[in-house]
Amino acid sequence: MRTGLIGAGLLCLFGALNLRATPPLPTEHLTVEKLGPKNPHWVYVVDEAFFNEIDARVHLFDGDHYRELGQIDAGFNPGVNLSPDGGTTVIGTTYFSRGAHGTRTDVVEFVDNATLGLTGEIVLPPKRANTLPTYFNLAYSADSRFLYVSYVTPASSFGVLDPANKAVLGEIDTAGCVLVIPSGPNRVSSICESGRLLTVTLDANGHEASRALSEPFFDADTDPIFVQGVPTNEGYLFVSFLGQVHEVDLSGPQPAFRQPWSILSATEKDQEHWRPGGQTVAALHRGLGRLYVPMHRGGEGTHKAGGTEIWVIDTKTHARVARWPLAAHKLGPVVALQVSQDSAPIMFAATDKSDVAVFDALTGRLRHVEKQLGQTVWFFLNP
Amino acid sequence: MRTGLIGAGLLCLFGALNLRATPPLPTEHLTVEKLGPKNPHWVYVVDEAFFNEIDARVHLFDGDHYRELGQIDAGFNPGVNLSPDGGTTVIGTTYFSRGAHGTRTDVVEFVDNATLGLTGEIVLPPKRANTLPTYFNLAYSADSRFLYVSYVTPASSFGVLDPANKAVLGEIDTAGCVLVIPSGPNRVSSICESGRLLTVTLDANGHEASRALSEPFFDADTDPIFVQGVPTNEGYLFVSFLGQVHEVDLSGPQPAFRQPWSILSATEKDQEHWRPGGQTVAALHRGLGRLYVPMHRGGEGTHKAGGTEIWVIDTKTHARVARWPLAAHKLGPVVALQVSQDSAPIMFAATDKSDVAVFDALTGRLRHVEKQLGQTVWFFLNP
Amino acid sequence: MRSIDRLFEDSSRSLARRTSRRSVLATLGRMLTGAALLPLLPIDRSSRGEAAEAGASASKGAHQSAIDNPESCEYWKYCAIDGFLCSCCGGSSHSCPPGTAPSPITWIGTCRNPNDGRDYIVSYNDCCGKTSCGNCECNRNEREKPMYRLSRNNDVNWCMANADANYHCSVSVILGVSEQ
Amino acid sequence: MRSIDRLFEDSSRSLARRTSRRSVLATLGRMLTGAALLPLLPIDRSSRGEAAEAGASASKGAHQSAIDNPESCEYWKYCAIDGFLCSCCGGSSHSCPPGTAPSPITWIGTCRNPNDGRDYIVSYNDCCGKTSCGNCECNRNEREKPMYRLSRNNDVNWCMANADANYHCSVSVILGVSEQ
Repeated sequence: MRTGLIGAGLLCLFGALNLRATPPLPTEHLTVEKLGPKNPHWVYVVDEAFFNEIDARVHLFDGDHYRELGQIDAGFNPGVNLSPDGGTTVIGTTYFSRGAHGTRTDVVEFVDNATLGLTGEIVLPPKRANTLPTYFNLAYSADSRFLYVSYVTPASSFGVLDPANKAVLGEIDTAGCVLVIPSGPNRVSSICESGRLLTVTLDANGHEASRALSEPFFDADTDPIFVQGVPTNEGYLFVSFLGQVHEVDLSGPQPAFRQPWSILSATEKDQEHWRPGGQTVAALHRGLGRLYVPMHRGGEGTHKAGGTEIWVIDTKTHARVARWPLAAHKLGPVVALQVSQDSAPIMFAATDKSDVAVFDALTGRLRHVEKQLGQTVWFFLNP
Repeated sequence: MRTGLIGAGLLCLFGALNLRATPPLPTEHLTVEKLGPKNPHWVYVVDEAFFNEIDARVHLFDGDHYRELGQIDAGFNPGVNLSPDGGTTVIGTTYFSRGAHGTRTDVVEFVDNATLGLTGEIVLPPKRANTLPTYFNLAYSADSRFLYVSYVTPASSFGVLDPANKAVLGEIDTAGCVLVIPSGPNRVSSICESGRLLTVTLDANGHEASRALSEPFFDADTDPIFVQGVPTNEGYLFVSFLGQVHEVDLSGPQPAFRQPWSILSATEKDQEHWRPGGQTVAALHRGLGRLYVPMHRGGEGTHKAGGTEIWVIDTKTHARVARWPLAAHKLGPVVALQVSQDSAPIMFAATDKSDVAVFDALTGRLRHVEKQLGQTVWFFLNP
Repeated sequence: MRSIDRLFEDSSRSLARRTSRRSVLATLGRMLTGAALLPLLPIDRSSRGEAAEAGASASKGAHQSAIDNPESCEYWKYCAIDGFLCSCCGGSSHSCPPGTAPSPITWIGTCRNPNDGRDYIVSYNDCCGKTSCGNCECNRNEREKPMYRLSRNNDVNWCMANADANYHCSVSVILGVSEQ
Repeated sequence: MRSIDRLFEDSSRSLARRTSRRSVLATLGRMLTGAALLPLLPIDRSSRGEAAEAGASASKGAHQSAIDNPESCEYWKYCAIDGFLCSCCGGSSHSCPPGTAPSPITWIGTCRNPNDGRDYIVSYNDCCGKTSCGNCECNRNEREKPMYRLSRNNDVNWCMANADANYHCSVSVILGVSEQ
C-alpha cells in the first residue's frame, strides 16, 4: 500500500514538472448551445413525471450518441405534438398560479425546435383534457393553418386555434366523442363510445361547416381499441385490447375503415393470452410497413401492463416478422415505444422504470440502454 | 399444479358460501381527514425535491406509527418554519407563472397545522433568498407579531411582515450580512462574513430602531460556522467545519457568545479527520442538553458529506455520550437529522437517498427505516 | 401485518422499485382470466407456468393480508384504481388527506370482495388541490375502458372540475352491493 | 471512454443511485487532505484504511478518464460545483443547454488541473429558465464557504437575478491561471 502511495505521488509529481512546459489552457467564454440540423435518430421523450406531476418535461435525446440534447418544460399532464414541418413543438398544458395549487391556466406553448426556446403561447379556456399523452391531445391541420386541442370538462369538445396569429378561433362540441384526430386541411375526427368516428369539417374561419358520424368500426364492450393510434400513410392505425388492427383511411372526405386483422393466432389469443399493452401500444415504420407492438401474457385488466416481448408485424402481409423477448436483455416491461422513419431505423423502448432501450429496428439488436431517462416516460415523438 | 388450482378454487368457493351469511359491507361516505392533537413524535419533513425543484413539499410524518399524516406544497427552493405556538406552518417560496418559467412571484403561505389547509399568503418583493432550508430563511418574532424573511438579490436584506394582517411592513438592509435569526419580540440578527452578528432592533411598526455589530465570534477563513444553527434555551448553537460549538445567547439586548468548545479530541480532529457535515449538521434536545451531530472522516471540501456516525454530546459537560455508527444498520450517510423534545425522545435521520431512519434518541436503538420519504430530504422541524 | 404493509408502501415509494408493483398488476388481471378464484400473488409475468408455480409456492397469509390491507395495491376495493393510494398519504381507502378536496365528479367500478364473495359498486374519487402524493402508486384496470367511455376510464384527471384541479391521490368508496 | 461516461451519467440520473455519486465526493475532499496527489477514486467512506485499499485496487485509467471527462463529477474543473452538470443536459462544461440563459451573476473558485499542475480560476455559472435538468447531479465543495461569504457559496440559486430565475444546470468556465 505504502509503495502504491509513493508511486502515485512520484508519478503525478513527474507529470506536473513535465507538463509545466505546456502553455496554460485558454480562457473560456460562456455560450448557449444551438442544435445542429435535426437527425431522424433524435427523439422527443415525453416524461409525465407522475411523482412530481406539475413538473413534466420533454427530453430531446440523440439515439446515435445516447446524449441528451436539451429539454422542454411541459407543466402538468401535458399533451405534446409537433408541427407538420417539425420546426415547432407544441405543449398543451396546465399551470397553477401557486405551483401545484391556485388559479388554473390552460395554455398551448410554442417551442422553436432549433433553439428549444419559447416563441409564444395561446391561453385556452380551462377545459384542456387532462389525460395521458397521445398524438390526439392536440394536433395541427395538415397545412398548419389550424391547431386543434381536445377539451374534457367532462363534457367533451375541442378548441380550434390559429397558431400563426396565436389566437383561439372557437370551440366545437363533440357530443361525448373524444380527442382530435386531424386529417387534411380542415377535418377533425373524434372517437365515440359507440365505436364510431365523429368527423367535423371546418370552414375557412375554423368554424364548423358540417359533421358526420361513421358506422361503428369497433365494439367498446367486447374489444375496445386503445386511443393511442399511430400515423399511417393514409390516416391512423389503432390496436385493440385483443390484438385486432384497425386501419382508418382519412384521405377522403369521410373515414374509410379497412377490414380489421389480428396480430395474434387463435392459439396465441385464446390459449396463450398474449395481449398488447402499455401507455403507447404501437409504433409504425411507414416506409417498411412494419408495426412494433409491446406484448405480454395477460387478460382482462392487463391492458396497461408493459410488453415482455416486442412483436414486429408486416402490415401488408399481416405476418409476424419477429418476436423480440426483453428478458434476455434484463429489460423490464416496455410501456412505450417509437421507431425512427429512416432507412436504417432504430426503435426506442421505455420500460416501466423509464429506462430507455435503443434497438436496431431491423434486427432487434440492442444497441444501448439509457437508465432512467425520466421518471415516467410514456410517449415518444419522432423529430 | 392442477390440484393446487382446484384446491384453491374449492377453498374460496367454500369461503364464499360460508360468508354469504354475513351482511354486506355498509355504504361508505367520502370525507376529508382532520389531524388529531399534535404529538411530539410527529415531524415536518422538508423535501427540497431537487430533481423536480419546483415541486418541493413538506411531509408531516408520524414517528411512532411510521405513517404519513399529510403534505404541504412548498414550491421552489422554499424556506419553512413554524409559528411559536406551532399552530401555523409558514412556507416562504417562489412560484413562476408558467410552472418552471415565466413571471416570478415570491410569497409566504400560511398553513393551518390542524387541517393542513392554506389560510392566507403575503406576496413579497422578488428578493426572497433562494437557498437551502434552515431555521433562518424566515422566522417569527417570539410574540408572533412579526415575521422576518431573508432576502438575497445578491444584495442582502430582510423583509418584516405582519402575519396577523398579512402585510409587508418594510425591508431592512443588512450590509452584506445574511439570514434572519430572531430573538425577543423585536430583534433580528444576521451572520456577517467578518464573523460578527449584525443585530437590528425594530420599533413597534417593524421599522429599524437601532442596529449593532458584535465582536467577531468565529473566523470565516480558518474555521467557518455552518449556518444551520439549532435553537437552545437562550438562543442558538452553531457548529463549525472543524467541530467547534459556538453557543450564542440572544436573551439580552445584544448577543453574548459563550466560550467555544470542541466536540473533537485533538486526535479525532487532526489525525482521524472526523468532521461534522451534511445539510443539517446538528440537532439538540434542549431538556437533556444533548447535541446530535452527523460525523464523517474527511477534510477540506467535505463539509456537505453526510455522517457515517451520529455523535451524541452533552452540552453541559462537553463530553461525548455516545457514537452511533450507521453502517451497522446498512444506512447511507446521514445528511439531516432532528430530535423530538419530549422525555422519551426519538431521533430522525435522513440519508442521502432520503431514507428516514427513526432511532431511540436515548439508546440509539434503530426503530424503523422509512424508504425514500422524499427525493432530497434536507431539513426537519419539530411540531 | 405491519411488515407486509411497509413492504408494499416501500416498493411504491421508490421510483426505482415501481416495477415490482406493476408486475403484480399485470399478473393479477391475467390470473383472473385464467382462474377467477386463484389467489393473486406478486409473480413474474413471463409465462403462465412460472406464474402458477410462484403462486402456489408463495404464502397465503401474505396474500390474505394484502387483499385486506388498504395500504396495499392488492386491496380488494382497488381493482381499477390508478394513482397514489390516499391510505398512504394521510387519508384512508375512503377519505381524503387533510387539506385536500374530494373530486365531485368521478367514475364507477365493480370489485369483488373475496371475503364475502360479493361484487361491490365503488366510486373512484380523486383527492385534489395538493401536489402528487407520490406514495403507494397503484395501477389496476379491471373492467377499465379507454377515454371514449369516460365513466369507466382512469386515465383522466378526475380533479379536472375542482377549483384546485391538481391531482393528489385516489380513493375507492363503497356505494353498495351489485346484484346480478 | 464512452462506457465510463455513461457509468457516471447513469449513476447520477437514477435517484436510487445518487449515493454512489455523493460518496465519491465525501471521499474526494478527505483524500485531498490526506495526500494531495493520491488518485481520487470512488470508494467506501467508512475508514481511511479501507479507502486507501479500494483506491489502490481500482484502475488508474478509469480515474484519468474521469478527471478529464466533462460529463463526470470528478472532472478537474468541477472542484466546487453543486448541481446538475450542463454537459449532461445538452450543454458543455462551459456552455448552457439550448433554450436556457446563463446567470449574469456567479461565484468564483479555484481548481487544480492535474494535467499541467496549474491552479485555474473558474467561474461557476448556472444556466437558467428551464426546470431542473436532473442529470449528472454533482456536489463538490473544495474551498466552498457558507452563505455569509456569498462569493464562495454554492448553496444559493445563482439564477436569482435572471428574468427566468429557475435553476436548470451548472457550468465551470476558465477565467485564467491563478498565479501564487
